[in-house]
Amino acid sequence: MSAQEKKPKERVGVYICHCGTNIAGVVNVAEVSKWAGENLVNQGVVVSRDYKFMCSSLGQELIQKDIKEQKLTRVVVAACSPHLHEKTFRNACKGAGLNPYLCELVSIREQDSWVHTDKVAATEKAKAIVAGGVSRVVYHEPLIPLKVPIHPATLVVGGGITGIQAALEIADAGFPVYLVEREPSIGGHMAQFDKTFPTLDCSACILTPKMVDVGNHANITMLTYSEVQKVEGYVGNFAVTIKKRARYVKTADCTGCGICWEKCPKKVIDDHFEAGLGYRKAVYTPFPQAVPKYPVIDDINCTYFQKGTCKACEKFCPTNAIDFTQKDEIITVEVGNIILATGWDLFDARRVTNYGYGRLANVFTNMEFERMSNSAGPTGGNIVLRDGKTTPRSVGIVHCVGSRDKNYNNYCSAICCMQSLKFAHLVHEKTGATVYNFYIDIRTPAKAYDEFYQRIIEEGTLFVRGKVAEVTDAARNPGEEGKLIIQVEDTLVGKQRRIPLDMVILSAGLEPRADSKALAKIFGISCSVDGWFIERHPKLDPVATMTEGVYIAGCAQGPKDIPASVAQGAAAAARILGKIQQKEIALEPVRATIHEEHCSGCRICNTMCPFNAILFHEDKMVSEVNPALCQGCGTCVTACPAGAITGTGFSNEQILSQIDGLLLLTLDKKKEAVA
Amino acid sequence: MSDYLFYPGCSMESSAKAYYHSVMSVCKALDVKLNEIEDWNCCGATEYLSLDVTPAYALIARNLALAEQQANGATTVVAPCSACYLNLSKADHYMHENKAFGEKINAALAAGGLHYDPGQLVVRHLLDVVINEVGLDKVKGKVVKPLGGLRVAPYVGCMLPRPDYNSRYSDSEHPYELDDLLKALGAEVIDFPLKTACCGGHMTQIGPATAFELIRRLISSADDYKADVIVALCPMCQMNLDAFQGQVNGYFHTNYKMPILFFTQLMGLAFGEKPENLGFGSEFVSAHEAMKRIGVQTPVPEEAKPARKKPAGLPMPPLRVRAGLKSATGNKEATE
Amino acid sequence: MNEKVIVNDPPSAGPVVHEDLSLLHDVSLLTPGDSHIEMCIQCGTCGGSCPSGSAMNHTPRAIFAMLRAGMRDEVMKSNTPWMCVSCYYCTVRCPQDIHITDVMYTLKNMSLKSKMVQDSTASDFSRTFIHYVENYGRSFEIGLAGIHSVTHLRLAARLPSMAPMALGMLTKKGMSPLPPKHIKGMKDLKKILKRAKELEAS
Amino acid sequence: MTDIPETKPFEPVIIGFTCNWCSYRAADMAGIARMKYAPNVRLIRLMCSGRLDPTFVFKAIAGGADAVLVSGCHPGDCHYSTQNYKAMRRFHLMKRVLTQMGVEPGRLKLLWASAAEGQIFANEINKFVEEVRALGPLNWNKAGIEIPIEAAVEEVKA
Repeated sequence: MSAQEKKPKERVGVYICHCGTNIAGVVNVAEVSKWAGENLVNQGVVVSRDYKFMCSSLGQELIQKDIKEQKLTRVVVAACSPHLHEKTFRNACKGAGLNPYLCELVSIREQDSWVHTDKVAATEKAKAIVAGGVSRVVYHEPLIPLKVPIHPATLVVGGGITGIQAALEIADAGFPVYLVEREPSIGGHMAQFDKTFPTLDCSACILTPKMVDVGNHANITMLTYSEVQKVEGYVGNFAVTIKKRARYVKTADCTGCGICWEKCPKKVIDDHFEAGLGYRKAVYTPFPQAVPKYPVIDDINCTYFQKGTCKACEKFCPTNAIDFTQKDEIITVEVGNIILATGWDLFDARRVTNYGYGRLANVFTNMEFERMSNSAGPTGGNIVLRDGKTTPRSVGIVHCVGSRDKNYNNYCSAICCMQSLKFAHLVHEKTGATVYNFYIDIRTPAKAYDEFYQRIIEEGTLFVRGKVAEVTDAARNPGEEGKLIIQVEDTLVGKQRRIPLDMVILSAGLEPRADSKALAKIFGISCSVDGWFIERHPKLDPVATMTEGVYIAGCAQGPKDIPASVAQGAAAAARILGKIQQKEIALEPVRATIHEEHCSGCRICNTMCPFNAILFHEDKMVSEVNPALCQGCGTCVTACPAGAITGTGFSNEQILSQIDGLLLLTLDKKKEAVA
Repeated sequence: MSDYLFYPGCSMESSAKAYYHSVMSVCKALDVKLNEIEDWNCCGATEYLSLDVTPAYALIARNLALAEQQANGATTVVAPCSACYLNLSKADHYMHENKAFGEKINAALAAGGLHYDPGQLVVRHLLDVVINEVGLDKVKGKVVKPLGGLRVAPYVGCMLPRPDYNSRYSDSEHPYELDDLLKALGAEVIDFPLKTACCGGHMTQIGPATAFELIRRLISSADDYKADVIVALCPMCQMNLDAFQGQVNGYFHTNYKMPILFFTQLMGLAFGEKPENLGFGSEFVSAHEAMKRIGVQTPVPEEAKPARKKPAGLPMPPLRVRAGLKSATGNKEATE
Repeated sequence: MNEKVIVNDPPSAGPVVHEDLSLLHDVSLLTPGDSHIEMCIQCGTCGGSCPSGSAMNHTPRAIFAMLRAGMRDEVMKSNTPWMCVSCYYCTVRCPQDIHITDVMYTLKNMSLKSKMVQDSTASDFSRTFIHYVENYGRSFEIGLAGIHSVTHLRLAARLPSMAPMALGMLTKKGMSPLPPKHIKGMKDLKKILKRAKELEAS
Repeated sequence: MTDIPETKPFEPVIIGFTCNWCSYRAADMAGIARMKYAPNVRLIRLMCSGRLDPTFVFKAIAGGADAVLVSGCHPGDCHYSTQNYKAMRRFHLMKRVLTQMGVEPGRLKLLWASAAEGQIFANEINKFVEEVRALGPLNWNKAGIEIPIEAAVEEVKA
């Protein structure tokens, strides 16, 4: 089995990329290329070259020329990670008439030059990696991608501004969309905001028309008060199981007249839409412009569900739309692609105990302030202290609460600077109070953002450069009594300052949804350490994921503002529309196959397969893999006691010979040592 | 209840005898067996660390080495003093985290025939043991004389909740362990905003103006909340707030009479122990009045010389001027 | 706090002359554990949190900037580390997980060794304290306060009410005016400390 | 081995099996972030740790590797639902078999690393390399090399 004993039957070309100095700065590429040309002849190497940028068109042409002139039957490129350029080099081979799967890309950048500093060791490692690739590639087989039809429908998870945008783009193009939203209404966080920066448009004024469009769109099926439970299948053909929670309201009969929530005797603190600052009833719509307009009964707070009597809503409903017997409903929809636009959670400011939120009455969060400033909110748009009536005469706005802080979240939440500037403006405008902004850095990098900052400075907001050390009510002198005191180092002065204030607003950061990891698991994608969904490429492929057919958009991918969220929603939609229009999709042919003549019919593989892709033919007493269901994990290949299963692309021969190749140098050295 | 290795610390032998007696009484009541580490030495407080690194850590580590030697199955070192607790856990932490550093300290210990394996012992403060090992249920069960009507300011200080290498406390700024304990004793606990603020530490000796201000803030805040007593859990905190209260009053022209007690003293009272056996009467600011309010007769401390008499001829300002001069003429002093 | 006590170094004219770029590295190396000192983003959380900040001639944040700028002499002369009360507020609040209190100890060590300490009140107090520990194995509060105030702080003279306090220590607290007894292993402790000092110097 | 100067520390060679969805990406992540780690590990990409055939591990050991790293998604995070649990079971089996063959169990390591855990991946490799370095070269039957009978006999005597 050892590669050396075999007579080379393949003609292999080896191409070592410099990647500028990215690889060549650490790995001696010329030496690796020379070594491969001289020492891997037994393995079939007939050409070995190094080049500045293999992925450039000149580099690709170099390979194509060799394929034609040298009659190469196999190609090994040693460059960056296959996750970046595998497709590039496969396509280059295809262009020269070589089956793309006869090309192997091995990583000497991410896994070698970028992570090592010892040049000699890195060069030796590169040789081993190349030898591994060469030994492996001779066992590659020409493969043809599997083509499967694409279901034209798309699932959009999350009915915030990102999901709304994505759903409308696809629906407007004429394809069906299922829009799933956990809350009773679509709209998301944007529906809670008062004004939007930097133009100070009323948030509801620009959002609600879009919400209405979604509600009326013939191609959009809204599934509100619903959650995705399970996703099966693969790109083009997903089967999605969705739980529709019982609303206890018959939507066919309900007119959304609102009599039920008027009559409902049970008042509940609304810690969701009103951020804890206001109340709602046990039967409610989150806000007047809710889409859909039908209310839900919150069975945890409803008197009837808790005590067995009341039913006031049912008594007064003019259309008999209340139905206490409704049960949760499980439905399954079939879609070809999925967009996750699940948004964000607000950082819990109580965790920063030195800022006193939850302990000191007049410390508010940004979300509370949004609701307070909103004319449809609990104070009718009046900015007042926790007593509900006193207008503050001095207000401090604290940036970076829970963000850019290793004690909480490392990242910058991206929106807080602009949001805090917006707050400063609103406080000024509505109360005339003195406003302080406490910041570490002011970040206003988008269009018209810095102009907004200039405007706020001009309005007279006082800026203190320093991360607030603490907010306290422990007065040190009579001037501080009865006030909140912000203690901070004014870093531009180099002195500690204590600033007595009536109100403090904490710009709490954005966090991934608390259940983002569970969600990622349902959809088969990954999360960063923080919990944000990971895109396929941070720069070049920001809305796709490593899982074909699953896209991400908006804050689920990372903190961003409304314009960026909308752009991502539209981008994900465009990507999907492009796929749907091709009507079918090519799948990677990494699949398992069972050699019937070797199969003993033991059925061990049947239970191993997580996708139920292996059928057992009772008549022939053998198993067979359904290539459309097989995902290519290879577990059955390993489990088969008869060795009757082959994993395409990852066959035993390929892996075992790669091990041989990787250890070629090591073994030589050991032999030398023994000799 | 299991045995603990006990590191009392120097103050317990001198300025904080009240703490010592009350700790012993309370631990006995709770079946917490404390085996004093034989021949322990001073932890160096914050002073040795200011001068040298290796000797400072070697000094601390000697105690850990002795404790490990005498462990006899016990794994926990209990320190009642926050500074001692922090130093012991700090040495264990850095010796464990940085292997080379641990080896260096052990090389020093070897000169005295000792060795400590970092990570072998767990260092805990007495409060932590009472809350998390004994449990509040057991504490409640021992209460025979609840402290109803006594308003207490729970004062935790710095070095217990910070840096808290092993995340033992509920929060580094507003931990609730001491509050819970005092509530279990039946006391009325105020939401003390300066719960973990600084008592001034050694600044009473170095920059009294700074220290006095820190002490004033604490006492004044507790007074604003109408606390009857401040409860401390560290001899340094207790001494700064108690022994220097007179000076602070003189310096700021205030007239605070805030008794500063150890949490174990209140525990002992609630457990029905006689005040005499809990070190009452040794405080500078008498707790007599405050305790009388809840029907407890504590010994009246023997009045020392009138401390609040205005010193003739030496008005208040000198310290400030001096402090100001200190920096401005710094160079001059150094060349003297 | 009385603002009048703050006296900053007079601003020196012209740019920083002797940039000592190894300074930051030195401080990092001499601090046990990973201090993360190079990670400072100059946010001022430390300076804002410091209970004795008003008595410092530079805030801790400014000190970190000066370390970066290689202003060795200015840092060594600063009273900042000596005003540190070891409350660890800065350490737990620091968004960059810099072990600020530990760095302050390192700066004290370094400034003593550089002999650039401007006001030796604090370091002399430490030395007096450690004198007892090195010779008896235990500290001695009464003797400490006494010696320190008489020889150095002149506390008794400046604040006459300190005298009754010391008296109170004897009467109320029942403290002994005699130095502590030696610990039994004093000989070994001395050996340990001697060896530690050699290791420190090496 | 006498021609190797004594001052040069032993540099083990380790074969690492990675999962396409998590640990291989963790390695990429470590690269993108330019985290530095020891150059002793050569990685092989599998689609899933569930594909790991024990033969691969024995082949690597027999072929001259001093140790083998098996890595996959965290339990519960498998891209193919639960296949990493199968890898985990096989890992314990392989460890036992290797021990019976006279190979120190410390030469086989299991590492869970998600795509985001480049730092963990780099740190664990460094740790593992040091552990294997401490174990020394795998000289178990002069792994993978045919030894003349005489030499083998002498070795047994020694």
